[in-house]
Amino acid sequence: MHSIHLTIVLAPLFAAIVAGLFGRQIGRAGAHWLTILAVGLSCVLSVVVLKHLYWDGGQAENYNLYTWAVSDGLRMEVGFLIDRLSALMMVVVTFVSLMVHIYTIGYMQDDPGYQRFFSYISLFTFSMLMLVMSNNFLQLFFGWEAVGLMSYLLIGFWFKRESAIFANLKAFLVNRVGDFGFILGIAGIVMYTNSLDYATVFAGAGDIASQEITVFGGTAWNAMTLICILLFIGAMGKSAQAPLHVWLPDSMEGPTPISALIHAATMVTAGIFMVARMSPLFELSETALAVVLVIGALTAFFMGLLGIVQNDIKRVVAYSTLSQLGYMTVALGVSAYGAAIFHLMTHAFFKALLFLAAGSVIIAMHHEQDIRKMGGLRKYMPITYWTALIGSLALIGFPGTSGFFSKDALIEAVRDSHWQGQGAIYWIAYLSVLLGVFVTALYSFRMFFLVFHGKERMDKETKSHLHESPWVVSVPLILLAIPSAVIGWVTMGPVLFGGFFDDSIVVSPPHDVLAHLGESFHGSAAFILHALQGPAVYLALAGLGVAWYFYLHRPDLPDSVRGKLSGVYNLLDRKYYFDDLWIKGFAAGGRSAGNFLWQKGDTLVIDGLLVNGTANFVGRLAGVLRQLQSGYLYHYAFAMIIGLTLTLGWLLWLR
Amino acid sequence: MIGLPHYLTLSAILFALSVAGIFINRRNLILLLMCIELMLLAVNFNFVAFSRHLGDEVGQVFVFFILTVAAAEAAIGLAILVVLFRNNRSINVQELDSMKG
Amino acid sequence: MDLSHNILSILIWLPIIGGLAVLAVGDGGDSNSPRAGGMRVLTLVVSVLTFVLSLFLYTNFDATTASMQFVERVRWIETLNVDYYLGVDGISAPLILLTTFITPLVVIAGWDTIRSRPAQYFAAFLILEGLMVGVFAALDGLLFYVFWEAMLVPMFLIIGVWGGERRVYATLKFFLYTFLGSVLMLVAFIYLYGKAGTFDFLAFMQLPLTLAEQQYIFIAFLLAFAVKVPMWPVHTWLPDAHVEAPTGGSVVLAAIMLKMGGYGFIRLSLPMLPDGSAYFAGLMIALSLIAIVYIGLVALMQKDMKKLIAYSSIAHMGFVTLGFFLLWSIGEGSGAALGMTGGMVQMISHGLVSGAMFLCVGVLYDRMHSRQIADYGGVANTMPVFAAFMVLFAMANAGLPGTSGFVGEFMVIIASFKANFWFAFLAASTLILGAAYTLWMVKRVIYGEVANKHVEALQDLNHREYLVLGILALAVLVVGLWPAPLVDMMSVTVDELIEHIGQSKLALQGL
Amino acid sequence: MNFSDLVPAAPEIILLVMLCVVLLVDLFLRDEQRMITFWLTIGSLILTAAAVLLTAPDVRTVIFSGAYVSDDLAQVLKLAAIGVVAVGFLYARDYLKQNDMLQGEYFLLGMFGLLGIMIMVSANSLLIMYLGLETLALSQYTLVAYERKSAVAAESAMKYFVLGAIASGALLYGISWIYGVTGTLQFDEIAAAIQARPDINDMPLWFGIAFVIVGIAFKFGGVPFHMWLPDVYQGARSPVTLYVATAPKFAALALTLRILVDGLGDLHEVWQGMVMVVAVLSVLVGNIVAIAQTNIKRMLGYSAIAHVGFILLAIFTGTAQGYASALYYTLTYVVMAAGAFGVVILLSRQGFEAENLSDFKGLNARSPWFALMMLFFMFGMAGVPPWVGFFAKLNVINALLDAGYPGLAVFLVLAAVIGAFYYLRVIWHMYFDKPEDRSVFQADTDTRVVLSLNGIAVLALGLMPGWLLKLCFDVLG
Amino acid sequence: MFQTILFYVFAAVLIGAAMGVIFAKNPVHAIMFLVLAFFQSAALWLLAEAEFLAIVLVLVYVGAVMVLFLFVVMMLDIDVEQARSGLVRYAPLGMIIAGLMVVELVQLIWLKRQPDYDGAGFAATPEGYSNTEALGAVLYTEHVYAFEIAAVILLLAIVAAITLTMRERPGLKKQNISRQVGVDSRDRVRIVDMKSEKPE
Repeated sequence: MHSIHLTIVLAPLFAAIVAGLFGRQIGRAGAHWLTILAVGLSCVLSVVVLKHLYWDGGQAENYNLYTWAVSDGLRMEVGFLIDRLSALMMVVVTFVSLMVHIYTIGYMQDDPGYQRFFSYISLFTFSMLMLVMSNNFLQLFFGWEAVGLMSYLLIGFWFKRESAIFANLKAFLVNRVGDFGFILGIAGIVMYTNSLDYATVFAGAGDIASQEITVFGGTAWNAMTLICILLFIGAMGKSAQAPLHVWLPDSMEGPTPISALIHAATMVTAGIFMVARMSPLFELSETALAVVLVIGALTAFFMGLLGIVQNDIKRVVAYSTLSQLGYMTVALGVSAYGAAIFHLMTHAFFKALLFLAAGSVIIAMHHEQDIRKMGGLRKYMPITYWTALIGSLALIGFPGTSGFFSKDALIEAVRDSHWQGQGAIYWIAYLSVLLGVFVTALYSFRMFFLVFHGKERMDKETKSHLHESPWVVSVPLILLAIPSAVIGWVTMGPVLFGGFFDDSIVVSPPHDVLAHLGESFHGSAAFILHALQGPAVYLALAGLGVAWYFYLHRPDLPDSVRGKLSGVYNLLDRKYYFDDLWIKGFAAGGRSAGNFLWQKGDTLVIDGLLVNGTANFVGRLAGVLRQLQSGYLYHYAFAMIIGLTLTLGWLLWLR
Repeated sequence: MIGLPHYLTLSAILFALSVAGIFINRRNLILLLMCIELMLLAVNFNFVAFSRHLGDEVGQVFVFFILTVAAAEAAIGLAILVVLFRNNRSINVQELDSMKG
Repeated sequence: MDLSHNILSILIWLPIIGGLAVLAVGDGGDSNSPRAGGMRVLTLVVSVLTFVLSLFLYTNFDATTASMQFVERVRWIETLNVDYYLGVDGISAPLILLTTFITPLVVIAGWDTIRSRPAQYFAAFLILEGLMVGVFAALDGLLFYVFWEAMLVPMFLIIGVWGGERRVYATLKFFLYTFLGSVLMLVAFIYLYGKAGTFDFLAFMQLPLTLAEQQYIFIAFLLAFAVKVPMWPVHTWLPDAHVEAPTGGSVVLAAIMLKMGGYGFIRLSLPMLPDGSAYFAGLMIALSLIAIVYIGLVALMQKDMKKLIAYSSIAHMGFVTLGFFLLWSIGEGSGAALGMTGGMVQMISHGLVSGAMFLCVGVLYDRMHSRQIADYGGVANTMPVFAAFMVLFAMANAGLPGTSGFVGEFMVIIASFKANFWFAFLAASTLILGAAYTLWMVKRVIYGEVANKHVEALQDLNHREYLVLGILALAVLVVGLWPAPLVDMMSVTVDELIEHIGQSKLALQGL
Repeated sequence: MNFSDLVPAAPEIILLVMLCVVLLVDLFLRDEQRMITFWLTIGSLILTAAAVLLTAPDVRTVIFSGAYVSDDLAQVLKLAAIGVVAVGFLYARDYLKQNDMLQGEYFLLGMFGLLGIMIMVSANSLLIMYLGLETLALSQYTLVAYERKSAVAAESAMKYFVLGAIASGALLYGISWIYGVTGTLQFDEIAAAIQARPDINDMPLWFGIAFVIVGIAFKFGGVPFHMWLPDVYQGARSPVTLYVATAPKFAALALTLRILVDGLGDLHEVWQGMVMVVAVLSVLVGNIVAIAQTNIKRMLGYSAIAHVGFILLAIFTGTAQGYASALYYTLTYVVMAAGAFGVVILLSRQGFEAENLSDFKGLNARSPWFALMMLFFMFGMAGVPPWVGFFAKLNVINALLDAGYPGLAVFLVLAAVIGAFYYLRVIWHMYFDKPEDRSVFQADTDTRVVLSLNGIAVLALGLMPGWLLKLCFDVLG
Repeated sequence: MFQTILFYVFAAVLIGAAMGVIFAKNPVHAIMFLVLAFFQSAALWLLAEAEFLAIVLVLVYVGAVMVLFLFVVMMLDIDVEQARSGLVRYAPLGMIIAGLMVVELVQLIWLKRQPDYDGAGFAATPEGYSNTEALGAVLYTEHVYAFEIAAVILLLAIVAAITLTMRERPGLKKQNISRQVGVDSRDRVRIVDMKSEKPE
């Protein structure tokens, strides 16, 4: 089994290195074949692993590959922890990655950086696998940063574009803010358990929770709370939770396959995965969970709102991603880790699908991304149309689609999370997720209608070239559409309530909403009927209806509404001024601070006053002293005599 | 009774005068040379006085050598003076400032 | 053959004699003459040979003992009871290896870019190498000091002769700054000598001293080492020196010379003055953190690439001193060794990374004769391979896991959290600042549209540059992915050292 | 007394005889034959050195009824003086030839000076010390004024003469007091008298000491009695400067050690204070004012003042270690100074005095080897290891710390840092600047060889400082 | 008693003469004052029974050195007119310093006098004591070394004075002894043999 794990990880790495270093030699075809084969291999093997763990009832495996370093009794290892959670993640990652690889052949076909691109995405796959398969914090952090690096490189893939290289720098730095918290969290864990190994740490979780640490002045914190919040800051960075979300929309500057792979399906969900993985820790700090819950809820609702006013097709999807990540976080907040991972999985499929569909549209539109310049594409690109429809339905949680199961289960979980009490936090969370459903439906279908229905707003020249995308593009769409449609129905039972995560996720009984839901779960069909009694479905349909009314039936309305609600519109259009906060606030602040310290601190005070000041002083002193050497004999004599006389006087009177 | 202190005092005064003379005088180098002779005279007074006071001749021998050396010194000093005068037709002390700083 | 009783002398004197030989061969006043060519080859041979021999240190190194190895001891000055006393332990051996590793690269890097008096240039570097090895190998205070000061001379000339426009100012500043620092160390040495009757470091370590004595001596040492490291606020010589120095000079300066400050702290201050160090530990930590944050911010605003890297060096060296002086804040329990090891690893890693960064800037400078960030832009379009290296080293500089830059910072941050949450908080800010200034520079230099026709005309790396950067990249990745061999080399010594520091000297004499 | 008593004085006697020989021979030589004079001089110096080595008694011997002492210190200083004078003559030769100043008088006066030095070095009574001092001083006055056609030379000679006369006047006045109080002129007897009658350790004696110290400080060139020094260094022709700057330092050291240590050693805490003031002032003024100089001879003059400060501080400690350090410092300093001025001389040409710092620009491009030598001398004087100057400073600091003056030690090293600046400036002119002309050394092989040896010695003594240190400690330890 | 009076008289004149040396307008006058000072000193030394030195002082100094001074003054015809104006300006300062020094020394001499000094003047010399004889006795025995050195110094003075002041004028006809001595007869006499011619 170990060799299989190793192969899963190393195949993409090998492919990436070859494609990267010898791209010129192996050529374009060589590059994509090599990488696709490698990723395909790891995909297949991942499925094998999952099968082994789930159907064959294999045991979870936890072992070290090699010792990275040992210092002061702290063993820093590199190793794998393969349980169902990581296995599931591996499958998702490798599958989506494989789809994206194939899709890329078509999407990037005439790009000069073809080989480089394939090398990057395989390398990303490797990093992501390292992240999910890790059995210790060091390796986790390695993968964590490595995927960040790849996202940096891929967002800036078209490094000629000013906007792209701005976006990738922004993405990396904002992620670094998250990692800043993350590494502190790790340090905290080491402080209390003196270990980086998951197993050891989880075993010692109890005594961490019993410790207290004073941070801000006198107030003592529960060590676990502090650590969990620090770790969650890391998750916020990766999974783009407010207020660290600002990088994700800009990251759309990257090629669309990347948006699908990294910024929808896999990397951004690393935070969710991490928290789920750390469930044994988070379970011990309700404060931390509350924080998680609130952050997630806010992200889910408010980021969704932003989707309504976006006109860039990819940005709309990006904001929907933010909002969906918010949903997952909410699930984590109520200890419904299973639901979160479940939604993560379904979301991976349908969001990747949506992105790739959008990409296909963009190809057809010759890289025109403004949905106001589209419309009526249905008849030109049927495959894209139908797949996009499936994706959108799944996104809004239309009964029966994969999204429906995951999201409704999630909402149920929130509603039932009694332990969070009936207090403010509870209601904030619950209302946000409910209203979020309406908003999601609204912006999704706004986009859908504007793109595929209505009158064709693109110019003649473009229209003349409109046609369906090549098979390398459409095949992945279809392959992703299938799971988007059905996987929820198939897997909900086993994954959520079948004790799928027993060996990998710990939930303290009082928190265990899923168990509570499980009692009233009688198969997917029953779940649909049950859901029809809840508000969520109707909210979704309402959103759909409004979208239809505004953007197909009365296309003139939106402008007038915008005119009326200009205040709100501006707020949304400026994304709640978060970008300004980061760029004008922190970035500019840091720069001016740096400038001040440099000009005033270094140049003026230290160098000017102290260093050169001293030198100049000595120089001037020399200039003065040399005046004493007047050149006049009698002055010389005078100096001697005075010296003598003073000495005598000193001897005589002062000694 | 005239004794050691009187002679010492006398020489002290001479010494001080000669010293003063050296930097009072800002015109004529020759006078500097004379002041030096005067200073040596003061020293000689001391030696004579002490020699007599202690009642041994070494002091006076010393004076004898001082006189000899002083003569040689005067010769050389005057020679330098002559060279100086030849070079810049003057022995004005205030003009000897081509090197300073 | 068994070198273990003269290997250190060989490592010191082979380059020096080689340097003299190079000087003797000369370049015939024409850097293209066959004579100059032979001279270059000779230089390369000597430096590579030195490196190969130094590997003997690694292969025969006994990592299980903290005592000195490869010891050589010969009477040097009878009247002062001074010995020619060499030896290495887990602290100095890696640094010697670093020295012998970097020098050949510098030689190759300067191969045909140095046009005026190449012979003197290469000779200076070889002699410098020997002296630097001497600093790390010396176990006798006076010998140490001789190497320590003599080292300044070649560097003074290197910056002054082959440097940029303001080279004279820079090199004088460099020399006087460091000279001022070290003379007080000399006084301290002589004071200790007065007490111990010998300059033997190991004797100094056992020497009982009152707290007051330790404090004064610590301050004297502090000046010497803080200037070398350099620590805020005595760092301002570094940016100037780096900016004006030729590429090779910058590399050696950043990669090795700065390490001597850290080495001094860990070899002298800590073991000889445990109580003094304890007394000043707070100050040291404060200065280190200031260096990390303050300098990080300053680096953000630099318009000159070399200056930016110089400032980032200061910030990174902040981790070294931080790691060394965490000991007392951590107190009981493990973590101290982690910090100290982290500091050591950080020194090695910084040696590789900053050296590589300066070489990268050198590559650009050789082509465009400008260090100004503003003069570049879109280099990746014309120099893809170079861009790849640059980004890699930039990431290492930003402390990305998997590169050497991460190892030390990680250890130190973890250790500092044990000391105090806020230490860790400020230290970890380097994740953001380091990434900010490094990647912002990369963005402005490497990425974007081709800025101007000079960039348009750039040629990508030639084989020589490719070789140098490739070797460094390999080293950076190896240390980053598998630091164990390096760490194991140090661990025993570090533990022993902490053991030694643990027991106060005041107890020795009931003071 | 029979002639065997005179054997210890053989060096002086032989030198005097040879001096007369040279004097006579030179009369009958035509100008183009002056080389004979030169080699004859060198020969007589070698002869004298041999005499020193051969006649050196193994124990301290006093002859001429207590006027003349011959001990290790005397031998060492004599040999050093003879050597450096010989080297100086060699450096001077080509220069004199180029400026057609090559006459016997230069060498004669040089030998007179050397004789004076040797007399002082082995003087055992204040009288002899004074006479030796005058012999040296008079020959130096003459040497400085040696070039008759130069106004500056005459001016500096005049200054030197007048101030020197004042100084020796003060010295004599002091001597007279010491004589008056102790009743003797011989150092050992003075010491004995002080031992015997503690009551005389009182103001009159102290006054005597004060006056004597003025004389000593003047001879050394210590502040505030240093004023003559820069002008003389600058005004005299380079070979003369070389002479004035080197050998007489030994005489000054002997003067100090014989009077203050042999004679008044027990009154150490009396003269300590005065010596310290002079020393500290010298270090400060010398180092700082040197920075402002543009004329290298003048700059080296100020640097000499600073070095004198170091020597005096070593003596100030009043410990055997301190005296040994002073001896070591003086020896090494003189070697370096000789080399430095040697370079200045060789760089000068027909009718051109290479005395401005700017004349050194780009020397490395013109004659790299001698640029390297100059670098050795400069770093040596700056006290940078591994050159010998460092060990000289090291010993002084060591002595100060052992005597319990850490403050002074710190002051000393800080001053050394300031001092480093102007030495570095010479190097920067030689190495960092573009040459202004292409002129190179014009010197015969032997001169080049000796200069190279001189430079290498500065380095070698630094790498192997052991034996010389041992020697100094044996002599005075 | 009488001696005391003499002492004070001579001393007064001596100091006056010294003042004269310092303040005299004309260098020649200054020299004369100096000569006077020397005579006074000689007299005072006689009072102190140092006859030999008194004589030597007169002979050597007045007889030789002072004459030398006069020579030089005359030789370098210095215009007396430009004699020291501005001297007065510095006189006070000089006097202050001199006064200070005198005060110091006098305080030393009178207040810190050695205990062994009793108010009585110099000890009387033994019967038949000759100052000259005594000096002569030691000068060539004890002090022979010093004596030799003095000789050296005089030689040095000669050499120095010549070196500095002797100048060879261009176009001055000198005889070159070494060449004169070194001539060979052959250079002077040329033997020409010419065959005799006989008359036809």
